[in-house]
Amino acid sequence: MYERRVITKSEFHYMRVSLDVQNPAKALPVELTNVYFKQAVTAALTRLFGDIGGAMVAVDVLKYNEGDRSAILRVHSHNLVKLWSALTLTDRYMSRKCAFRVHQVSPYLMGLAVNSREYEHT
Amino acid sequence: MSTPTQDSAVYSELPAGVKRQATQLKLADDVRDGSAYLSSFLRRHVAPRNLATAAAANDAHQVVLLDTVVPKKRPSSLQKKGRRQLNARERRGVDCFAASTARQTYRTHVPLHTLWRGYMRSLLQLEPSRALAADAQHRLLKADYHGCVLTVARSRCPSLVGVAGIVLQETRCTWRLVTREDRLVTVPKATCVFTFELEGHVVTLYGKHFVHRPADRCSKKFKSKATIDL
Amino acid sequence: MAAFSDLNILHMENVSTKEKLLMAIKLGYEVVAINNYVENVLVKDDKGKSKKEPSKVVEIPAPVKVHLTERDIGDLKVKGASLKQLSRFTTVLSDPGQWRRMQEDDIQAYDLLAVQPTTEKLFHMACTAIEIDIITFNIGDKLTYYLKPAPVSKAIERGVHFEIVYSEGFHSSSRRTFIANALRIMHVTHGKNVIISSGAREAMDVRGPYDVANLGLLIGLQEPQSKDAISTNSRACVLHANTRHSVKSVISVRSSSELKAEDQWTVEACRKEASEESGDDSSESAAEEADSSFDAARPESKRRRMDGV
Amino acid sequence: MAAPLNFNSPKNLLVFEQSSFSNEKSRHKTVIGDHYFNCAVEVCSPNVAQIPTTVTASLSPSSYYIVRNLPLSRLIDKEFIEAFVRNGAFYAVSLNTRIDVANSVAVLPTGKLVLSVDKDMYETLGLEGRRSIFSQTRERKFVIEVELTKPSFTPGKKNYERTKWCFSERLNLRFDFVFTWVPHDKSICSSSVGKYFSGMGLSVSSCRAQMMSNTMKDVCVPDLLALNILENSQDLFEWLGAVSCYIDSEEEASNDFVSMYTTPSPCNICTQLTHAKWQGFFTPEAIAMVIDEIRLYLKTPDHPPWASVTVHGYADSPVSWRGKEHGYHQGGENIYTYIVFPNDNYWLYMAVGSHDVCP
Repeated sequence: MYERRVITKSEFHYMRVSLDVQNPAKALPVELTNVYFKQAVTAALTRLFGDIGGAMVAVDVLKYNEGDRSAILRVHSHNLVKLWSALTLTDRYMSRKCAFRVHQVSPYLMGLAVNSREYEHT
Repeated sequence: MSTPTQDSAVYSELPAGVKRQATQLKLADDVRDGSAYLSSFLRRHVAPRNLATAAAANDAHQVVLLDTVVPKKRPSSLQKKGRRQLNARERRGVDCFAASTARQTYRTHVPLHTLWRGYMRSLLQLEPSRALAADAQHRLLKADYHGCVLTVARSRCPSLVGVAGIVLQETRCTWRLVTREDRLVTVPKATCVFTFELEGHVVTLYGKHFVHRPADRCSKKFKSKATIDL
Repeated sequence: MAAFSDLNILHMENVSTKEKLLMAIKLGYEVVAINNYVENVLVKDDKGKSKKEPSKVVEIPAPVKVHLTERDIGDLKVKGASLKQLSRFTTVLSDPGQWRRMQEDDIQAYDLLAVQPTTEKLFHMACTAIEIDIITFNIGDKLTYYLKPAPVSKAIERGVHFEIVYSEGFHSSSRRTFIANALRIMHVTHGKNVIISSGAREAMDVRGPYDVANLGLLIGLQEPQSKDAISTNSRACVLHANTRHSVKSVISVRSSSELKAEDQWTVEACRKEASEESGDDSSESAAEEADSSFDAARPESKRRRMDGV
Repeated sequence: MAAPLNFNSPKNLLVFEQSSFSNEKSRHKTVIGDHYFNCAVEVCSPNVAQIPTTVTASLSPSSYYIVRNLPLSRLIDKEFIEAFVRNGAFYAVSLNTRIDVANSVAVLPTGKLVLSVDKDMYETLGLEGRRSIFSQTRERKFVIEVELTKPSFTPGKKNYERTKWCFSERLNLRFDFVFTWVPHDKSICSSSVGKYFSGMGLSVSSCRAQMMSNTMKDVCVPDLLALNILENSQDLFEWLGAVSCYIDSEEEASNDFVSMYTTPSPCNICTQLTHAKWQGFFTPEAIAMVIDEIRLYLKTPDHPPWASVTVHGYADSPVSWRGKEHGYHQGGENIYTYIVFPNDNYWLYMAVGSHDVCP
């Protein structure tokens, strides 16, 4: 009962991103909940690809942490470039200077569990 | 035709004694008469095709060569003078530039290096404390490097990195260095970057753009290239 | 692959350059060029007709180098990297005479030279003739000329790089032209000799290297090419600048004191010989004498020997 | 000149294997043993309150060391090779270097020193290597391998002297290493390598694996026995990832706008799901021990229906499985996951990113 399958194309890609805001001490006009975060991502897509092009990129916010405004996003593999570049070309959120920082990108959700580059050995 | 052979008997007279006794010896008339003998000789020895053309030519009183004659080479003008240059293949065969690999030692070439340092010093008007003038740097392009201690600082072939020695010979594409281990190494110019030090100046030589015969280098106009990267 | 580099951190009067550098360090860049942008190196008089009249000399700011303390780069040190700062000078090329001005020492003191041609003729000149490292575009505005393949391939051959400044893509007004222009550049260069840089006006404008590499995919680069655009190509660009500073790209001369500790081995063989020589004084002076008589004849005699038998 | 509307993501490989530990041809030993540099281990199991102490015991005491600014020439000292590389399994991988931009070094337990160097370093270092398989078209990275344990690699021999000269003259060849040593002779303390390095005046610090444990109550867990695994293997791996990233699918799924993610069906509610994560530096021996402990644990009465063990490799290690080359493109994943069942069957996932060979 030995079985081996090789899957060469993973269906989704996962990203660990956070939203960096200028002067983080100053509060944003709204509290950035997961709904607002998702909206910010969608807005970034619409701004770059238009209403239709943006809507064709389905993004899931799998996890959101309000404390450091970080999230894990899931996107179809063929839309990864679109989503990523939309996030890169976003510089404003609610008329505040901001930037999406992409910490990790992986074709496996498991890959985001550990980041050996950032782990501090103690 | 000084020595008569069997064939050339055609053209010579029979000895007088023989002629006198011709009737006693029962010699045929045609032997005595050269033309008759000649025609029978030709019939026997020359291909019939050639004979036909010869006959036609004979009628027209033309000269025809019955044999293939290789014209003798005229002596060349150089040989006349008594000296000539070797052609490329001969020159290669002589191999007069090949430094023999066995007998080169580093020690014997140290004086060459000392000489070269002096040459460089006067060529560039070196002063340790001052930066090298721009024209002195340009003179480096045309300088003679025999006797320089070159080190391969980087190379596409990692085994060459670190090879250092006195330049014994420069060819278009290579240096021949004698190392401290008394080894004669041929290092390609094109894939290496070389360094040497001169009185407090470190000179880096990008071999990729130095692929010229040393003799041509003197008169060559160097042009800037895209990159010094290997 | 070479280190991640951002060859366009704009130096501005009122914004701290240091802050931008720290952001670049934080994001993982190891080579950064601080860009001084001077609109015009020649200021013409109002009349500007008589060409013979010497034009007013424009003050060129000295290359900027930001002093970073150990504490500032501590973040980077942890990652085992170091920051290399370069200086870059950018100007708008609107007159062929500007190139003469750019050859003067105060501009040549910069590590990297970049121009932004305004017409097709000047673009042709920048690609084929003048010794610069980077051709940049006002990528947020519509290009007024057509990028011809012939000068572009000549520029690629000469090692001149084309720059795409991604911070122009931030604003919705210029984003459309940014993408259109970037695609035009990609189309004509086939992704060769393209560098992507930030052109950051503020620290928040700098994006991480992997983000920028992905942006390269958006504007039509292949996977390996897009990473090259921020690493290998930038390295080639810096090397091209070094080539410019060498003597005919064959020889470069430095003072021994500038030699880094890790490169000392490259001159060791030479030093050993020199020290042995100076140790033996008598032989040296003898050699000196021999030289003076030998000098003039030497290269000549060599040449004769080389030429033939 | 239109922009391409579809972008291909870089290729990646997920290998799924289904076999049994009792199967003679099962490769589980080599999969674990040939994956040398492991930076994290995760254990996950439903219906248990906590991870069995036997498992914890086999991972926690393993201490490892970090040495700062170690010159590479120290790694080829004859004394060092004789004392440590030959007499045990020495695992070392360079820390704080990004393999895609700079150089990366590792010492494999087989006694091989592997350097993954960039073009600049390769051209000045002076050691023969080969072009990296991930940059065949343009020269970007090169791989150099030095066999430390070869009998001919000894002072006086040409190759040794050359390597020694190359490493000691290049003063910038200093790396931070994370290392550990498993001696063949159990009576020797594994900390002696640390002492050896600190005796040279290098800064060596001893580190311990950090453990994080988390128990989720009343969660939806896929029913693995009812799942058609060959068709849904990706979904299950995604779900395991979600557990590892502490994604609470119930909470996020409450809002369709935010996320469409759901737990693969069929699933049933488990009272608790325990997940533990150790981060640090683990030898394959320790991992093999964990798997053995898990197998034993699953044979005890009131055992859980299954347990999973996930091992993450170092993203910047120059090798992944069997000393095969490894790289980093957008990520440097080299992960494997065992899902172990009480009847000794196992499911194995091996996941690698775009710059890696098929495991």
